[in-house]
Amino acid sequence: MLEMKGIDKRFGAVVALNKASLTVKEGEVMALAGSNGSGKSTMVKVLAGLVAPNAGEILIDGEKKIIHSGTDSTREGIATAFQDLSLIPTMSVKDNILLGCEIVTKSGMVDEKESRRLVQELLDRFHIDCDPDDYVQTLMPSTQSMLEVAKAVFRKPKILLLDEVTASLHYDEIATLFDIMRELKNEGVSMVYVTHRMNEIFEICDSITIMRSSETVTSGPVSDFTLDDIIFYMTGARPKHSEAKTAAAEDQDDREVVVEVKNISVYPKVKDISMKAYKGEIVGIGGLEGQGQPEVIRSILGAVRPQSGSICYMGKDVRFKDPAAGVKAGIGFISGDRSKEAVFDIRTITENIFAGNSAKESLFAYLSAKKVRKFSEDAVKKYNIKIGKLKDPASSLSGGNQQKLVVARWIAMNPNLLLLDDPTKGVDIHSRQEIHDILRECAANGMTVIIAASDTDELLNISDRVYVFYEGKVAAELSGEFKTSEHLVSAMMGVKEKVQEAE
Amino acid sequence: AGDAAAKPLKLASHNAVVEGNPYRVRYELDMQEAAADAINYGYEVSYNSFVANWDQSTETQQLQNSINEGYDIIVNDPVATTGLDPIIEAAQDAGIIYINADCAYMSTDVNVLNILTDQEYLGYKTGLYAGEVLGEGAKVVMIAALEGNQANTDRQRGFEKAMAEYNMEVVASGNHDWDTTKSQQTMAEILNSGVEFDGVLVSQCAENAFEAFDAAGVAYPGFIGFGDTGAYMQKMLEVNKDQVVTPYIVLSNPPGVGATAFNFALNLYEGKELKEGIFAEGFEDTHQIWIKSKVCYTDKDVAAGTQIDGMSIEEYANSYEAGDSISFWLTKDEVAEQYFK
Amino acid sequence: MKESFARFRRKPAFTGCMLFLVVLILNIGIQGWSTCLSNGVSVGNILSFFQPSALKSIFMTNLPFILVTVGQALLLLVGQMDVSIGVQIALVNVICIMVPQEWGVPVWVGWIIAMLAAFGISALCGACCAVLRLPALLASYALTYLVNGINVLIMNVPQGSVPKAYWKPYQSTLFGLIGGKDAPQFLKFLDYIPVPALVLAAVLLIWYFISRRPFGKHIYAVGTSQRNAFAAGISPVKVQMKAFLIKGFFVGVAGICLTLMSASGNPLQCEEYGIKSLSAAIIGGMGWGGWGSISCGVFGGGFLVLIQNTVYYFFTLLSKIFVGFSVTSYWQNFVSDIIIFGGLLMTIVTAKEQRKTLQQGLKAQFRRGEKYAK
Amino acid sequence: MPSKNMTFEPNANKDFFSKLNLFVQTHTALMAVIIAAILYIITIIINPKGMNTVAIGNIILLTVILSIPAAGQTMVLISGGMDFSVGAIMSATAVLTTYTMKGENGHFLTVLIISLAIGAFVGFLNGVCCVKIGLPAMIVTMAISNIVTRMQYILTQGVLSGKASPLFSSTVKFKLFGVVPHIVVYALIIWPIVFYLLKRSRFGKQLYMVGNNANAARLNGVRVTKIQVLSYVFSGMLAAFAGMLGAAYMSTARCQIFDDYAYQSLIAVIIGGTTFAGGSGSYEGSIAGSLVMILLSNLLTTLNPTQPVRNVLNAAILILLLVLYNRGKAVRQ
Ligand SMILES: Nc1ncnc2c1ncn2[C@@H]1O[C@H](COP(=O)(O)OP(=O)(O)OP(=O)(O)O)[C@@H](O)[C@H]1O
Ligand SMILES: Nc1ncnc2c1ncn2[C@@H]1O[C@H](COP(=O)(O)OP(=O)(O)OP(=O)(O)O)[C@@H](O)[C@H]1O
Ligand SMILES: [Mg+2]
Ligand SMILES: [Mg+2]
Repeated sequence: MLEMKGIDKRFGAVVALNKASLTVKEGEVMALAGSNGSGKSTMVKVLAGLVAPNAGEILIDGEKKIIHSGTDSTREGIATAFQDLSLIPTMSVKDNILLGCEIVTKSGMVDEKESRRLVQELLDRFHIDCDPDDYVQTLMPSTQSMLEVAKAVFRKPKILLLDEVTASLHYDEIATLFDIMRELKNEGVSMVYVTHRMNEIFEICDSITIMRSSETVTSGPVSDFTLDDIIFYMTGARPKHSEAKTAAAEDQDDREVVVEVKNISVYPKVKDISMKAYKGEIVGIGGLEGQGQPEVIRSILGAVRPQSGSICYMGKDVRFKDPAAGVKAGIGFISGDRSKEAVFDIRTITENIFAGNSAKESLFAYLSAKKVRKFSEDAVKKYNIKIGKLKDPASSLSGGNQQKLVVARWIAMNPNLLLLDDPTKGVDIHSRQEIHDILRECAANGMTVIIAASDTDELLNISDRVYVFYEGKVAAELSGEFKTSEHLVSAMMGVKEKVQEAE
Repeated sequence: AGDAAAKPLKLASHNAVVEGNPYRVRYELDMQEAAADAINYGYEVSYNSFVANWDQSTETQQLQNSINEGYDIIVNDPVATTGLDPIIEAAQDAGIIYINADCAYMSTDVNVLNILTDQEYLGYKTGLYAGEVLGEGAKVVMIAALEGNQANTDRQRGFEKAMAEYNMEVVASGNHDWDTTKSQQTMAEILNSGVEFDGVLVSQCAENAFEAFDAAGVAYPGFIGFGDTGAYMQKMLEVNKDQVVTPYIVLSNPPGVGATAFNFALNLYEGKELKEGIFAEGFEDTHQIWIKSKVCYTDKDVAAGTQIDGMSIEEYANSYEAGDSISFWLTKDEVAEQYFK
Repeated sequence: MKESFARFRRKPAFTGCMLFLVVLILNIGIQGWSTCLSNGVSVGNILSFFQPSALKSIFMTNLPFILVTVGQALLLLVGQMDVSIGVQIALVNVICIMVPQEWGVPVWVGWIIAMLAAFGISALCGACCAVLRLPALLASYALTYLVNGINVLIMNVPQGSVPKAYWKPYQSTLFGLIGGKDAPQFLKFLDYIPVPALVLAAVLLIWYFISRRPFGKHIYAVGTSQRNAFAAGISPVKVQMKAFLIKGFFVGVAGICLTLMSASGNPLQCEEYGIKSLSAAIIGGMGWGGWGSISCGVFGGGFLVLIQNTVYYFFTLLSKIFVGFSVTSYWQNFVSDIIIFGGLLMTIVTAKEQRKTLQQGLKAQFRRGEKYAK
Repeated sequence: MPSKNMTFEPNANKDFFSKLNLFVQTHTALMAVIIAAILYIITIIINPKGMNTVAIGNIILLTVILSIPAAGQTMVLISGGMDFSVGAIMSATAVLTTYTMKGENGHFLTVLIISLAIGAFVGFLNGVCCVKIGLPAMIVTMAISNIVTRMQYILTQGVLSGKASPLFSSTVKFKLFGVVPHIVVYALIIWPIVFYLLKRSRFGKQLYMVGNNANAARLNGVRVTKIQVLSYVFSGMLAAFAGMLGAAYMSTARCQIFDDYAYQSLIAVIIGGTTFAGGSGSYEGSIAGSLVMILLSNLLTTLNPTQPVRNVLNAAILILLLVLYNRGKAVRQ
């Protein structure tokens, strides 16, 4: 049905695709897996007409096609839901879904009535709870993600490309999505499904193509692969199942409390949250997306002002007026939303690593070039960041390495308290492991770490103690023997009674 | 003066531009003075000034507003040479005395009095004196004012006439758009280009063109002119103090022309009638009255000890602020005597 | 009622509309007061703003600026701008005058050629900004020099005229158009409708129809995110070029109106409309790219126009109240610039409204989410 | 973990233009110097007499003056803003300089302090309106510069008055060895300060961070507002000082004398490789860009066209320069 052969793509000096290929049969869901920066999205964008390949060909139903633009792509029956969405925030839901394929009356005017009816139908099918006239920018991220898929499906494609659409979806939304995908499959629609969540691959996909370092390394029916196989092809190494270290919960009380959050609320998501972290401890924050994790972390940093409650840091009540104040007091912050909140993409790797230091000390003091260079050289070596030259822009790095860059930036400053908000979101398994190792080492050296993560295994793996948020409140605090997957998941779903019983 | 019987009179002065243009600033000040002076003739004039900022739409609307407001006299220094026919008709229908000053209004469809300075004379006079000091066939730099502007065109006509008489050749040229900065910059760039020349003809703003010689540190030219500001007069006196280094000419392009126009209006207001044959030759159909520059001297006059307004030239030159340009205006009586029956 | 006002408050055109109304009321008041002081109090004087002649002159003289601001707003919508829009009007004006004068063709042929020139120069600007993707501010600034040069090459000094048969209708009211004093008196109310206002209405109507086509949606998409629009199968270059051409239409009409207003040609005029229209559009509530609507342009343009008028009457009023107070233009310009700056500051109000909208939207979603979870 | 993403393309026989383009994009400052050289060579080919000490001195002088407001403009653009008020500030301090000095020596310090204070204040106002209040920089700085302009008229009543002190004038205009104007002494003070700020201080680092990704900078502990406002303040102060030097160069100053420098400095900075998007750019580029602007004007005078033709040529060359450097990214990559 769809075949891509020998696709090459370079962005300046960066090779994004190198003779990559992929084949999808009719009515099949094909998983496209690979670590960060392996070129999955680029493949998708080539099909969508957003990226012009340097070489290679695309065959659809055996015929050679040239895709120059979104229009070409649509004409070939391809529809795409992008990783970073393609909605227009200032337009209404209705206009967004119909964008580029407006319903017009005979006189050439847009037929608003018919448009609304069709869109409402679509929204109902996807169980999206919003009005066709709502502006997209007023919707929650998960709703926007669903809309992105709905928009693609509305185009009645023969080939549907879904690029990490589940990254910010709730479990019920994912279920709806899978139902629809199955329906489409029965209608004979071929799908390319990009994801980092392995369980989804086994649940919904028929075949799998794995990419590594811009190349296609293998493909075949999903049933031929085990989880370890997939990870092996993605990273080139068999995963070592490292055992989670569990801190002794009993002697906690005589350790120094570094930060204590008391009954804070942040409109609209955080209602009443209290938690504390001891010196040298890794505290995890779990929960479904949108339960207030980022807000709590940002209130400690000073980036968000809680409406009520107090935060006690190093034995003193503090209310940082901005992150700069928090940073001054010895706090570091690492965000998982690299492009928006962490990486300075057009600045050099050196500057990116030095960014933490840049922010801290006096503004106009002399800064020798040597010192800056040494600082970053050391960090690159110590944290094993794969770079070309120190002078290259940060955008030349793969996603995982960019994230390590950000981690290195703060660890090198040796903060007293390190806050991480889903730092490994979309980071491949290998890099994730490395980041975990770094964090453990730091905690062992006395740094306090608070980490929010969307991945439950990761959370259990890394943290000594886990707070589970549900609807803006702490649903459970898990440590020791209770720190298990079952407890965590049931707390995440708000099934409180069970946890309390267990305690 | 100041008798209680003074008749109230409303004067509106409309201008294309005032800000950034020392000439127009003086124009307004002179008009204000003339308005105050009218008390001597039994008028208490309330004066208001409006600026269109080179926008004909604004100009038209402001004129319309003035008509609605019932002004007695409107003196306009227009944005363009045409384009006000409809509004002028409206003003005249409303019984307002509408006079055009300084920049010509060229439409023949309406009957408007144009009170202008004789621009051609300024160019011609400068050119002639340049020819006199530089001799036949001299090479000159020509820095004109604003391309597309009527006064500039008239002046250039004068310059060219004189240059033809002396067979002068223009070896470099530029425009200064009445912008002092540009005048200096243009001259500096011409100096940069290394072209050789004997003298500099410049359509006003001569002091800044001259400044470029100082800034570049090169020898002064064999002639410069004309200029009309305090800075220019003082600078030329200083440069030529001991011996004549750079012959020059001072000519006035009087900003007071607006005040003169106002005094024409006063006479018209009293119902007097214009004499015959006072219009400039060839411009009778647009009713142009050209007022010749009253102040004009060269380095020779300084040497000869000529007096202006009862002062020596040095005293006269020093009586001006650096940025002020020489001005004069004709009083109501002078106007009446020279131009009215 | 309350609901629809709340919706209106969240619209981009809200501040522009409010600012416009405030200045309108101020203008009516000050102009009326000023007239009363000279002519004695009467209903007619208090409402002197509404005199047919006053209304007519406001529309007649400012229509070109308002049209240009609307054009500028359209460009801002697709994420572009054009500061050479001012000299482009002058270009149209110059061609309107010179073509009939030099080639002896009928006046209307000159107009058609002028319209084509407006489209041509807009296409050129579009080619630079949309096709070559140069920064619009600098590219159109460079074009200002180009058009300026062309204008003077075509017409070196202000000159020319338009037959009265052409400009007279433009400069009259609807009542005047249907015969003036000879027309039936019961139609006298038509005297309050100036012909230029009809031109404005016609142009906006044309825009209304254009904006209700898919193109009307595409401009928002392209203005907000070229990439996303492209992904949806829209060509950003085409949409932006179309916007430039429609702007060319606005400029063409504006240039012809200018010609009819002045009944003559002037190569050096309106240059400052480029920047002024940009400020006007922003004051009217436009954002950079994808935010705003054409009404923002109308309100913003109207605001600037009325400010100028109000300040004129304000100073006239002062000179009447304080005898001997004479107005220098510095203060007039100073006061209007301060007010314009104030207007700009007022646009924060819309920004606040928008933030509020966002929050309210999120709140509603959140509540719905709660319901959904239970 | 194998990572081939960073492999650099070995076979470099790609077409000439894409290589040239890559070179231009990555070596903007050098490119500006090359263009300046080309412009100068064309000038002296057309008019060999144009290569003289007078011309060179003049070019240096004007470049230095333009490079000073360009410094502020560079900072503001790097931080993601735009400052259209540099022209008006320059004019204001130029007028103030001549107005206060009145041709007498000895007012330098007073004028300097007042000028810098004015520059800082206007810059601060710009900063607050653009950054804190969040209005579009271009429009707001223009509106503020209009007000600054009106103040000039209210101060001087529009009359050109006073003169820069002869001593001060001579520190700008007089020439070392008949070629190098004294103004380079000022450049030798200002340029290193600017280089220090941009390259050797945390302020510079933070400026780039803020311009590249303000949100990340904030969460990283940078006081974004403070840095951006500071960039406007520095821009205002630099423009104020440039206005004083300009007054010394011109001797007299009318209102709005240097207004054109707003666009001039902006274009110079852009030609020097700083982008509107913020986060990138360098001061050496801006200095080279200033040189390009001055040489371009010089070339046009050498060609000696009539004013309208000059305008048309100017436009064509500016567009050409923009095409060379400042094309936006295509949607399709
Ligand atoms: N516009 C661009 N400019 C420069 N480099 C790019 C660009 N887009 C992608 N790249 C690079 O191309 C490589 C492949 O990126 P791509 O987005 O396809 O990875 P991915 O497999 O989708 O990763 P992820 O799982 O993180 O989404 C990366 O090294 C990335 O840095
Ligand atoms: N609450 C909002 N949230 C997000 N975007 C909005 C909101 N309100 C308006 N907009 C944006 O502003 C644009 C213009 O709104 P508006 O409803 O005024 O447009 P319009 O009715 O098409 O214009 P016109 O004024 O010409 O009739 C909308 O298309 C939308 O992109
Ligand atoms: Mg991806
Ligand atoms: Mg509407």
